Amino acid sequence: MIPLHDWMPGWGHWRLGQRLKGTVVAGLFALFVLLGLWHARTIWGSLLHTASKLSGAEVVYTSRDLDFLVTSLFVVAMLVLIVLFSGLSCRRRRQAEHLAKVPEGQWSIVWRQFQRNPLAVAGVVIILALYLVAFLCPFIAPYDPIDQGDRVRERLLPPSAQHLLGTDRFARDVFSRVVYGSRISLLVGFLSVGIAVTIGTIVGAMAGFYGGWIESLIMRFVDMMLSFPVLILIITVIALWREQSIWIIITVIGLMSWMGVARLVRAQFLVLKEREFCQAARALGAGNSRLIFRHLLPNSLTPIIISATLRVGNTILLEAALSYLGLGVQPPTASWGNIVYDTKGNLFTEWWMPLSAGLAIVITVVGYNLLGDGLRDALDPRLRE
Amino acid sequence: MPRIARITLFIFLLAVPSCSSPSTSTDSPDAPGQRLIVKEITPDRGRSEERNLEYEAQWDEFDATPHDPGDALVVGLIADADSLNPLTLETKNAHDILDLLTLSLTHINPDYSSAPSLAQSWEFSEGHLELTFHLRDDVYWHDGVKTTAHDVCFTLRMQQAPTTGYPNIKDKQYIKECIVVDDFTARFTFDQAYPYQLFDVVDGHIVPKHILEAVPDGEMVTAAFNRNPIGNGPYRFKEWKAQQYIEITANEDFFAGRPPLDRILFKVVPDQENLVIQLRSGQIDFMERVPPRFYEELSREEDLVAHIHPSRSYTYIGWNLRDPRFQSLKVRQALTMAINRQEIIDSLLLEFGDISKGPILPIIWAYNPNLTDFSYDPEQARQYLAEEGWKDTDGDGWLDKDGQKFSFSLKTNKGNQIREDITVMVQDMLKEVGIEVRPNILEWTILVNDSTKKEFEAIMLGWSVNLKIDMTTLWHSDSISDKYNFISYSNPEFDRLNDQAVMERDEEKARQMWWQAQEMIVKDQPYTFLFTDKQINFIHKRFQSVQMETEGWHYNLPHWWVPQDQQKY
Amino acid sequence: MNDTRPPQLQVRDLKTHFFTEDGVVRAVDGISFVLDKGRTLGLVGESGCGKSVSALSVMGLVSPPGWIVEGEILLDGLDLLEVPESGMRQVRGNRISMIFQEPMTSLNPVFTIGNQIMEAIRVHQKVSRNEARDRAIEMLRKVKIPAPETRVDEFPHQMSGGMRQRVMIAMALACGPEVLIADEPTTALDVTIQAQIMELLAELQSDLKMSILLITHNLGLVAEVSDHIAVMYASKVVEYTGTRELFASPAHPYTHGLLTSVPTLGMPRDRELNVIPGQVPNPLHFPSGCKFHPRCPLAEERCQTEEPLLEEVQPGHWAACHMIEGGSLPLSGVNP
Amino acid sequence: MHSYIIRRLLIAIPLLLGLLTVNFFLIHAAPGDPTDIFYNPDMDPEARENLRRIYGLDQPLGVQYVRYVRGVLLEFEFGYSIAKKRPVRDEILEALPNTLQLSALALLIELTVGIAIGILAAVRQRSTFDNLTRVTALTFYSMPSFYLGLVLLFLFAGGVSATHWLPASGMIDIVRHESMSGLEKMGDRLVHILLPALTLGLGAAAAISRYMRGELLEVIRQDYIRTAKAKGLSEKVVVFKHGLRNALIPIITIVGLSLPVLFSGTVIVEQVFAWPGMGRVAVDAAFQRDYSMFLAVNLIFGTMVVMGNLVADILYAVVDPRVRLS
Repeated sequence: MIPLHDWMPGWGHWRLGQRLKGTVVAGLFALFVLLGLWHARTIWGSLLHTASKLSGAEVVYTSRDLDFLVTSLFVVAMLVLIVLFSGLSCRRRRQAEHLAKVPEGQWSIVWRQFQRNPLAVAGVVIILALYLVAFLCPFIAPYDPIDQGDRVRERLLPPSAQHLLGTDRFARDVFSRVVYGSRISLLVGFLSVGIAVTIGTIVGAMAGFYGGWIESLIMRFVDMMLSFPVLILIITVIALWREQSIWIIITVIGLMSWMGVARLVRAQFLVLKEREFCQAARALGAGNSRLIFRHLLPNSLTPIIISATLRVGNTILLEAALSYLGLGVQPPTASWGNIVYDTKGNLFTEWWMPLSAGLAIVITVVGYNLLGDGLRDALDPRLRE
Repeated sequence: MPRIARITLFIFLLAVPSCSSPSTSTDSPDAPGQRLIVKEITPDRGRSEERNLEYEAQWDEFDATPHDPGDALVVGLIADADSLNPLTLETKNAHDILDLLTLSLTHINPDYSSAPSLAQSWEFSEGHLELTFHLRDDVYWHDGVKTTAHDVCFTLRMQQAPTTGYPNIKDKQYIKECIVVDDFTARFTFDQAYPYQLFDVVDGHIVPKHILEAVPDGEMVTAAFNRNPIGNGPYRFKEWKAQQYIEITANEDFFAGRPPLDRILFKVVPDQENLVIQLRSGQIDFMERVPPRFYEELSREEDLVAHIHPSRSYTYIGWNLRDPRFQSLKVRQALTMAINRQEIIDSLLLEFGDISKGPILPIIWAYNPNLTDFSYDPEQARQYLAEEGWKDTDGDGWLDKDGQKFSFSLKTNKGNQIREDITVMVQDMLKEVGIEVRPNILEWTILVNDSTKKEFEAIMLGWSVNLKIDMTTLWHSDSISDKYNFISYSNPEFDRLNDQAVMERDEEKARQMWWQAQEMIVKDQPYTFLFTDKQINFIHKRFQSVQMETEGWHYNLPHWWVPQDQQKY
Repeated sequence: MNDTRPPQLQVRDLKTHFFTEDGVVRAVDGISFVLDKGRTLGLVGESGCGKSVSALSVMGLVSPPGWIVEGEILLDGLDLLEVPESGMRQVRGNRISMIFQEPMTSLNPVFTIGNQIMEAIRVHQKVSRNEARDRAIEMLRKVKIPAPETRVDEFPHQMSGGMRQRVMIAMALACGPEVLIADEPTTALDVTIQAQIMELLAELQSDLKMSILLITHNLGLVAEVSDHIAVMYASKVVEYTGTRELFASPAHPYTHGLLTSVPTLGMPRDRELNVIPGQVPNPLHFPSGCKFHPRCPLAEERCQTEEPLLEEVQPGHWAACHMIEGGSLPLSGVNP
Repeated sequence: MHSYIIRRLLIAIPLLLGLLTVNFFLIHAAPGDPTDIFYNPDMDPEARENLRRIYGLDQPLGVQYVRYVRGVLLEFEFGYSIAKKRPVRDEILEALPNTLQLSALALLIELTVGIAIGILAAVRQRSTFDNLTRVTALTFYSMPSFYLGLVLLFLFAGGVSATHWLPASGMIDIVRHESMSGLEKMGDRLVHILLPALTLGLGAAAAISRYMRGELLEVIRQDYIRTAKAKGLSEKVVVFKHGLRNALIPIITIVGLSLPVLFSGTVIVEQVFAWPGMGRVAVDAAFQRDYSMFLAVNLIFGTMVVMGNLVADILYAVVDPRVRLS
């Protein structure tokens, strides 16, 4: 039975003396409540709209409507989740107190290390904020990013209350575009790194585990791929193949940047293979797959995570670079890269457009790097002082 | 200008087409300290074979009067030239530079009539099957060798040889042969008389026989001459640093006298913004085809003078007539009516352009002023589409017909900001009537590939209208198998008319036929004709007697000069 | 060994604390000892009891967050804690030098050993490269490295552990210091080498007339070479006296425990080794009173409250324990 | 030592062959035909065939491949550039030195600035300077090079005001360079290369400084540093003689590995500042589907990277005796 005050986000934690946690939870909750109130009518509207659509009424239901629905549901869901979380975590906490003191696990140590580093925390905050923005785009952006206003009278307006960052030459609200741009940039960063890490891990694992000619073959190939300047390789592939959907770009970037991870994983495996616990597992007759998945991979996770985080930043930069060459995400979709590309012509007059998008990129990448560094310092005992 | 040069120009170099603002006032070209010069349309006399002595007088007069020599002109180019060999070059930049290096038989006046250049005079024989040129005897190649009729005939031979890969080989197809009468007389013969015989002959630059005859058959494309040419024009080639600059210097012993400017440097800067920066800060003196969005910015610069003139090109969206959806006339008309062309011009060309109604531009003699126009009318468009069975039955905001959503990809080439912008605007406009447009911006080679294979639904390109009026390549059903009629437009009636018109030598009769032809095409709307733009050029104010023409910004460059006290370099 | 010599190095009530994020670590908490000229003092104790920190404090090499909070370190009467950093540099490697536990990692891998020894010489003495080089070779010969002329140009990784430790010694003695601090000099080496190194040290001591502060956890070792022994437990010296005296009649229960936990020859087979129960206390929160009381077989309430002081229980024999009457422990008789 | 170098060289060869093969087939797998760039309706099919013959496109792929490899390896012959209408070799030989200049200076900036800041940050660990530099470094490190380029262009090359302190493009004052004295010429070169080199170098410098700081902090914790202190060496000597030398060892490898990044950077920077180098050749080649040119560019870049790493390995062996003799 969980007492009522535990269900109150933050309050429970406060009473248990988890001040920071409590404040954060409460803050988040407040944020979503405010959002909910601010957009109450939108949420309600989109729910009604959907309902009527489902009931087969003759109404126009566009993908944007869907976007709104999803976001509305997201907000509601978050409210519920936060309440549940605070309740349950409080209970776990209480139970833990009754039980005998258990030695804290590796991750909680890491977390303490991590908290000690303000920069790292800043990184986390930035990244979380960004993902929040990305999820809440329709509620944060005042306009549809591809919706063009009066192209003659409303083009290239200076910043104002209506248009925080003014409008571009299609009379589109630049602020909205920057907000929606976060989706693309984060998507690109996340997915292509995902691809890279997956491939890299598999290849690296094979090389490191089997060794012998397989290894030398793979590693030579990796060396070779590494000696191509990635950007040049990518522009070729993209320039040579006709389609340029965001998915292609993500895939290509992913396919071109797995080598680093492969090296890393191989190195890890080589070390770990010789460790006692592996020898032991072998001695106990563990099969290869078991050895790899139960012993080697989990133990190589740390460096993989770190490099992945640091990689996301570079990937976002890569996408930006491609956009600068006009090979990035195609118009009218907004990505930070192509906003800069699109508005660099306004550099002399409406400088704030390229500036804002550029800053968005910088901040994001900084965020990821801070996070990565923080993780490394926390996870890598060598660097602890 | 060779057609291909125009077209490649349009696709490669026209990062942004430019245009002239009617709103800005125009005073007389000679007013001192005047910052804006707008060229109005000069009537096109390209078809006629008479000489225009007015222009010739101007030239002679200039050559007679002395001007301060010295100083240099730095021209900013967005892309490097490809070759300075008249037989192989394909980019407009290369062509412009070559005009200064090498002479043609004649040079083109602003009204497209021919004026003496390498040839002092020319005349047709009875029956109009022979055309004889009398060459100057004081023209030297820059290596000192005299230019003679042998060079002239050699040039034609090379142009006609398929293995040379001369881009405008078709312009030479009706010319039978070239006979060297004597060192300074060349005679061209024809199988039949037709309009533009003169044009076909004089088109292209003369090449030095004594150098190029050494090049083995088929190796012309890669001949060393491509990158260090020897000409016979007012300027001589000095240096070409790839991706950096091309330098040409005044030809001291040019027959018409040494041109005033010592040196002309073509500086390659592949970035639009960078070019503008350099123009503002005086790192370059001249920039052609300035994107309209920079016009206001630059017109504020005290040191710059804007030259604006109409272009010979128009931009359009072509509908693939093999696609059942676009086979319906009503749909095509609806599409045109759903696109607000005036708004495109107002917001992208900033009024530096006009709606183009048909395939022939106002500056051309055959232009039909009273064509029916499908002006912006989304209501009408929706109705037409509905009549053709396109309705939004599933209420997703998009039109559909037997379960098929009306959605097509609009392909255009990369590197042309305005066109990329148009796709974005058209997408938004057609959304209004419930049609989804998927912009697809492709590399030039890939786009060309698709169009040739007719793998597209809608395509946006621009044509630069040739001096010769001949609609065969674009509209004739025979050309469907060929490359340029990729929309597969076929109209037997039109074909017949076109074939007659091409061969009709009587200007009045021809005009009537072309008027009809235009009406047919406009009625069919195989294209949605978007606009014809005007070209903005900015040049530093120290340069005098600058006159820029549709035919080329460098029309009278050999005359440009800078007063001693203002000379910079 | 009752003849007394003037003190070479005196440490009085030295306190070195580390101010970490988790709290103050009192690594050295008021220790005192005297090292006489030409003699050897053994500083014994379990690892983590503050031996090394004491040594580093003497060298003035305690680095933040560690600080020497109080005490005196007198070198021939000169209080090193008063000497400014620049002055300390004159002392280090010149009047006091130190050799470390890890010969493997204590030499810079990217310089030849000759280079590193010469460096030590030339910091303190104005000599040409060549003289320095000759001195280096000479030192190498002193520490019995074969073919020193060639060895001098080799890199550390080309040498065995024992050799490297000899190089370390050569480096430390290059300027003929008055005091040599040897911090676990042989722990990392295998037994035969250990003996050689200790012999070497003894020899060099006699002909260089230097005093040695030998820091180790190995009672056997000190028994052989040192004249006096200070036993450290939990950041404090708990017993201090002459070597023979200590082994004969250990005053402090901890010392007693240590001795009896070491097997000795001729010890009856049936007698089992006694093991000190419990483990070394965490320096972050030491037990109250006598820090040894949780592990002490004789502990009373008094031991839990008040901390015993180091008192002279016999002439020349100091110990810190409440339970000592008449200089010996109630549990004497089980002397080894 | 020699055997070591030779061994590394031998490894490099199959690597380069691999490069060659991979991008040869990569390009030919792409849709479209390089002669499309000549696309025009008037063009005689015979002429087109002639072109295809000149560029060997009429041959089956295998034959093309063998020919190509032989050409490259035996007489450094990359065939003709379709778009540039000249032998690829000429184009490369013209562009390569420029890129090398640019990268070299960028590398110089990267190392000097990066290492200097790294050291300062490390010795003043946790000082305001340290935190400040760390954040700045991170910002530069996280900035798209074209963005930095545009900003610099805007600030110094005539964007803000009509007056410009530094030239916006190119590598020499094309009008005046002839009338310049040798010294002036050098100065001219310098002002032209400054902005692009900075754009290229600063980002990398940021990265290096981050590594340098880490490595130095790592080294300072080592036993031999304690030994050095025990000798009575001054803090300076300890850090700069004993610390630096060791900390630099891993930096060498890092720089070697960062070469591809550097070259990728040239693509963008050369575009922004119109620097006539390989980067621009690469972009053009890719866009114009200039097969032979593209192959050459990729191969050259690949080779430079491989060679760069080779040099790095050798340097590594030079500064670290442990490697040298194993």
